[in-house]
Amino acid sequence: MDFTPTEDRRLLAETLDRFLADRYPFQHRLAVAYREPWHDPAAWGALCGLGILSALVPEARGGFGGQGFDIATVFESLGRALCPEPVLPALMALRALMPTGRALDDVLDGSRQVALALFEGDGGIGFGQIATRAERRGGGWVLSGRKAVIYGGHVAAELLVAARHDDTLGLFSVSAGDARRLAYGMIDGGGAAEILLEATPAELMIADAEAVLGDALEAGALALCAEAVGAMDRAIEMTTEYLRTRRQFGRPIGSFQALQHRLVDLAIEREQARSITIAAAAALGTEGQSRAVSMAKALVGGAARRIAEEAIQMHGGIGMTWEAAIGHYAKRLVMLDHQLGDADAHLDRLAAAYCGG
Amino acid sequence: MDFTPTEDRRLLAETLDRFLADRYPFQHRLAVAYREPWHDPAAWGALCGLGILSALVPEARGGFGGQGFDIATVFESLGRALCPEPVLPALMALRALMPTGRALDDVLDGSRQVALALFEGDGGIGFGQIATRAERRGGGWVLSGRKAVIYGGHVAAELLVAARHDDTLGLFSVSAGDARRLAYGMIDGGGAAEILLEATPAELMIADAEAVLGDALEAGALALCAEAVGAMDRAIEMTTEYLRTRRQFGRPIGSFQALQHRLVDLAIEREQARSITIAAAAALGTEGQSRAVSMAKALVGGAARRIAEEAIQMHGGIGMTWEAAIGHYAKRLVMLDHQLGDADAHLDRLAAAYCGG
Amino acid sequence: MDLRLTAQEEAFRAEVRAFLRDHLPDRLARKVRAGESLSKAEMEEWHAILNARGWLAAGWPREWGGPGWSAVERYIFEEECARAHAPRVVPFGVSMLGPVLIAFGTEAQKRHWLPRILNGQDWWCQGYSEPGAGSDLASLRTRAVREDGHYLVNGQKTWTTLAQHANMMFALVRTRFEGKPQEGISFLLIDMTSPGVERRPIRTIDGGQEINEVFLTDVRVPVENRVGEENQGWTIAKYLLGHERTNIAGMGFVIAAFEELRALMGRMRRDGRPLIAHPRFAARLAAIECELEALKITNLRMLSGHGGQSLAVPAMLKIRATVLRQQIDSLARQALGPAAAPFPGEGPRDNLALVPPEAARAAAIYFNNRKLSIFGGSNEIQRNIVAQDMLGRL
Amino acid sequence: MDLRLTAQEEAFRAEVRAFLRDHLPDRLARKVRAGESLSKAEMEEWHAILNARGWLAAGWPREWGGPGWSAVERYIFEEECARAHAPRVVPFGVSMLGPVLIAFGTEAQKRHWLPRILNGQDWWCQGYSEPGAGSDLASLRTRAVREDGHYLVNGQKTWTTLAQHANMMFALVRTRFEGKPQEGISFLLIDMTSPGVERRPIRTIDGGQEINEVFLTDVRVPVENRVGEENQGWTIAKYLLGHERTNIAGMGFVIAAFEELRALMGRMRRDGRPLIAHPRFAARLAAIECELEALKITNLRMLSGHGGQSLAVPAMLKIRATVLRQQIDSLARQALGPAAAPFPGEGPRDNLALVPPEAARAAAIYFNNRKLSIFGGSNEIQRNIVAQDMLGRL
Repeated sequence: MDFTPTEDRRLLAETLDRFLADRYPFQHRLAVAYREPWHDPAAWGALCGLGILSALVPEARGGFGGQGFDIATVFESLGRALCPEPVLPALMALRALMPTGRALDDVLDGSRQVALALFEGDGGIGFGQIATRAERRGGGWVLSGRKAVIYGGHVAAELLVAARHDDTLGLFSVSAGDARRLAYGMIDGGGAAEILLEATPAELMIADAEAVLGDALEAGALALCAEAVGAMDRAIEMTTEYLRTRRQFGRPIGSFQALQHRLVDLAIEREQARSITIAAAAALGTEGQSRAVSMAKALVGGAARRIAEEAIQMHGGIGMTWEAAIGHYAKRLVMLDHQLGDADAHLDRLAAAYCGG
Repeated sequence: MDFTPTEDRRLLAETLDRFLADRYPFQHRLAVAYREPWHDPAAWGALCGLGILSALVPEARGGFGGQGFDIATVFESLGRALCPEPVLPALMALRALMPTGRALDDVLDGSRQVALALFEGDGGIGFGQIATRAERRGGGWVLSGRKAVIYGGHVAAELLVAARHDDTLGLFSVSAGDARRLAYGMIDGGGAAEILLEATPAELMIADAEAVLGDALEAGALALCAEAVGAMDRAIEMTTEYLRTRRQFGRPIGSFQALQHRLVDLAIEREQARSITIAAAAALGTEGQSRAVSMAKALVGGAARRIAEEAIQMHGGIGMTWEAAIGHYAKRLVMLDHQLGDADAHLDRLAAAYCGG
Repeated sequence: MDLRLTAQEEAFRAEVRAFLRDHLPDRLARKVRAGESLSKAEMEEWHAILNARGWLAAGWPREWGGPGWSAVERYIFEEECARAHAPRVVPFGVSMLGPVLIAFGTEAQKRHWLPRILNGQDWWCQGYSEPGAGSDLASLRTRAVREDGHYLVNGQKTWTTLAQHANMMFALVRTRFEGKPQEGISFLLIDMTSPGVERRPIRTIDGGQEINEVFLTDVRVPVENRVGEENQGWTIAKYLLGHERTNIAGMGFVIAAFEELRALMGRMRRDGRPLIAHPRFAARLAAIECELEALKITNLRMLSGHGGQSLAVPAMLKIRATVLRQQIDSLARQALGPAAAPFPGEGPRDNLALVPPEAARAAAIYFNNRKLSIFGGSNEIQRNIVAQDMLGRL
Repeated sequence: MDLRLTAQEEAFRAEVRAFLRDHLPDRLARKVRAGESLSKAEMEEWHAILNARGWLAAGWPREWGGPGWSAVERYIFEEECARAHAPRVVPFGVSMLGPVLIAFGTEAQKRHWLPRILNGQDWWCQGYSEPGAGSDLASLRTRAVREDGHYLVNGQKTWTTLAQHANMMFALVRTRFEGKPQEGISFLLIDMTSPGVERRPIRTIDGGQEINEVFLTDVRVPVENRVGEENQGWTIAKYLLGHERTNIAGMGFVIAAFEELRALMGRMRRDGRPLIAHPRFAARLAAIECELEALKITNLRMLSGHGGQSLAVPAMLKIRATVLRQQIDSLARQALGPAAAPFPGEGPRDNLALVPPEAARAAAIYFNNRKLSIFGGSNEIQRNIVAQDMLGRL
């Protein structure tokens, strides 16, 4: 057992942290995260140049990482900086493309953005509610249906779409230009899109994609957990600093025991979130992946919300203002739970296993 | 709208409080509640002499009360004194007997104790799990089955047993001497029993008793809520007093803000518990009875447990000792939730109504 | 003990309901229901409708143009308005300054200012908080120095809700600089159009712009615009804290939010079934409903004077009501699942997923309402008040 | 980063498991599983079994008879023991006094006392708390006045766990009465058979009798029974607080309790189905399991030194582990429904309802384990420690 990060990952984290501190200070983040295209294309190119995507892919597929701890390292850095670049959609697309023969160079270098179009408005994470249909037409396929909340869909050139053909869930590639796309910004920064497919031409990538889609979902959920841990670290740091310096009634508010004890509870929640994320990272690629990721996403969802709410509360009015960073960290921490299955959805999955398995 | 208690009920509460303060000080309660017969037969007689049971029954049936607020008044007093006398079983039996022709005098004067034998080990409050069967034999009936956790069953001369005949749930009377009875004391004081029926002779009281049993259950649940409110009042009083007087680190521990804020949260929970109990008392006998009682029992169950746990915690080591009253109040507050449907059971009933009704 | 409304109260409820049916514009109700901000004109429109009926200043005595309602009638009115999605009456003039003037104002002040509140001539905002004095009002630093017939006011106020619309501000200012800090505060009425008044909007995390900073530089305020005696401002502030009990819990709005949540949970789907058909979600809703039902009674008990007159009573109500509202908002946000993400106003809302339009702002409302436990005396301050009431000075 | 056990560690786990299978008497395991109290003889029996294998003092170095295990090996040992329902090693001699003697004792003290801990000649109890000094050890009042070659000790200790079995007590006593209160405390080894020692059992709310008051009246303690320098007792107490990290969370016992709970929820029925088949209950169990899984890692991270060496680390672990254990106990109690009521030991247990015998004490265990967040430094004290670490002196 060893909790020391490898030298490579330590360097990766350092590089990313330094780059983001330099290129993505909070004011910059504020300027780009809430305005179309809801990220900074130049920074995106630079991040890909640093190899942020290659770290998410194994050597055999042209990267230099791809393990759970690589994903965790990258996303913890992104979380600390509250970075809205569409790395999550790239990760999920890469996980889906990895088992195919498709060359990944243009994805890894950032020049071709790909997003995964999975769910359709039902809040659950089961694939049973996916109704988009694929039909053969001519020598190829056409897709019809509506995909909701596609992360990164606002900038993707290519969409990987889950659709049913006969009784099987397949994965298809659609050129973004061929679909009707409704792009929008998100309340916690960054962009997404919804797409409408009406006999839209598509290329079949994976005929039976259920397992691959499950893996992409779980890798994404792990990434969100790591991002949350990074954001929690900063939120607790900022709150601690605020309690140390803000004075009311003639003393620092951090000297009030009621706030002290609540701060401690947040720190404990954060340590638990970090631990369960480590467990999920370690389990990625093993038979325990699904269970470990659901455990992590379930625990992190609740912890992130409690930390967010308390961080705002302890900042008082300041925490409600757009200008202060803490409110934006809080929003991200709350809204993370809405992505790729909330705590309830993952608890349900774990609960079902008690009886099923 | 009027929140003033009637003069009659104010007097009843005063009388009971005075009697219990006199006859049931904490040391006496400690001496009788945990030793067979797990109550004080002399005090029982005196309480009945004061009309404690008559207050639970309307004039038409020989009492002088019987409304929700009468039940609440009586049980709030009992809760304040942490009194283990078997008033709850008497209430439930009386509610079940009220629609029958049976004279109630011997029950009301305390000379004949009657208990209701309802559930059989399943933790739910639905009657669907009741499996005890009634069969005709000769001119009468015999019952076979096993009844679990009969409150007051340890001292009852007569048991009112819910049993199925054909497809109907009926109510039967069994002489306690005819059944095999396993009496025991409870962890929070007071007694109960389990009974085994093996072709035990019985008299049919009500052929279709489903509605009557539901009413008895709900009247009992309301009584428990009121008892909880009384016990909460005392637990919070004792805790407040302890915080005011106990010194650590050179000052009263009540001056520590973390404890102050937690105490306030308990006071708020107590007010909420009192309010929902008032709502349930007001609804007794109306079409809103089931819903209001389930709301009360659900809210009170959680509030009582949190108050109990925090009261012990804030008392520190003292709260763990048998000699201090607070631990016994805490036990009663926690174990109340185990009686007549816990918070989960009642929430489930409310939740089912969202879809069903 | 009798929880039923009297026949008279039931008739009153019917009268309010009929009035709302006939006079509340749909246009406004739709916006309120969806949690959208109203324009100044829309708020003024609703005030004028209520004033025409004599119902604007629910808490004022008849003498000054109020309806002379009992506490229960006021509660019924508030609940019906919220259920009908009527706009909230802007409280600063009607619910805050009005009662203060009635209790502490001179005859001339009452005659001048009270009618102007009713007929909408003045739009008031509240100048209490300062950057260095959020919860700790005693430490406020805005100074008013008396010169001839006026005060010269310098300082900064913040968290000033709707100050962008206001032409008048009532403010706590420091008029004495020695002695106990609470004893050197006065209550002034400041003309926002005076030279030296500058306001700057504060954007909130949900993207809204309802609060402001107000900078006061050598602002001249006539001495006759002081309410009460000089240095009596703390007494007035405390009076106000204890006075406005009917509405402290905002029960009507909590009830309306709950009803919206219940409808939303019947509509949003998870794993192919409405959320309300999932036992876990339904039980969560039921637990909230239990607290809500209890809080209604707690509120009415307090209104009826059962609960004592200490400041602990409104403090407890405020804590529980704000937390409950926040729990409801949080469940509504959760109910939307991934569809909660879009930033309201960005992108083509009407084309987005399966979200009922009245719920599209659920996440924004959740974030905005984190303020409920912070502003107007944070819940920490409220807990301090209750604790002192329970424990006494230790 | 690698969470897998090494091959060596896996082999060690197998060895421990085999040992437990072969040497842990069923009789003891059954009592432990049901949460029943063990007799003195039973605890001594288990100590002797462990000592015969050289595994009794898991944290001691080889030199003094310990097995010389790594932190991970100690964790594995503890977890396996708990899963097998082995009795808990009585910590006072082995885990508390032993390390103190090894760090602060004279050569003679070590040679005399350490072997007696291992072979069971001495049964130790801990004399820290006093009626007026529960969480606030600095204010303790038991006084030891030096006379010739001994201290004369007067005072009262309380919450002394298992003192009824003990022949020896290590205690903090006041040896200086001026200056900072922390700087006047010494660490003494007191012979419980001395004249002037009197113990009185304290019954706990669950009916158990494991804790005691100990009265000390003119008790003579030889000066050579002082560990460390005079007035150095506070340093020793703090050392001990930071030292015993492996077991602070009692992870093995939490894991074992969780496994019992899961089994119980598969067995207890509600509305005709096992509790675990109800989505709400199953999700509650799952949420606990997530916290437990996280806490395992948190514990191991701390053991591996990732988390710093401050006292905040064991304090956070203690808070989370005790609360988690209490949540598990509470769910087990709830799972029993009405069947949780019987007072253990009263009435014919084997005839009572459908409760598996190993769960019959669930309510009593729940009540007894409320102590976990109180004794050994209450969770409030632990939060103070962490807060000071995070915020510094303010």
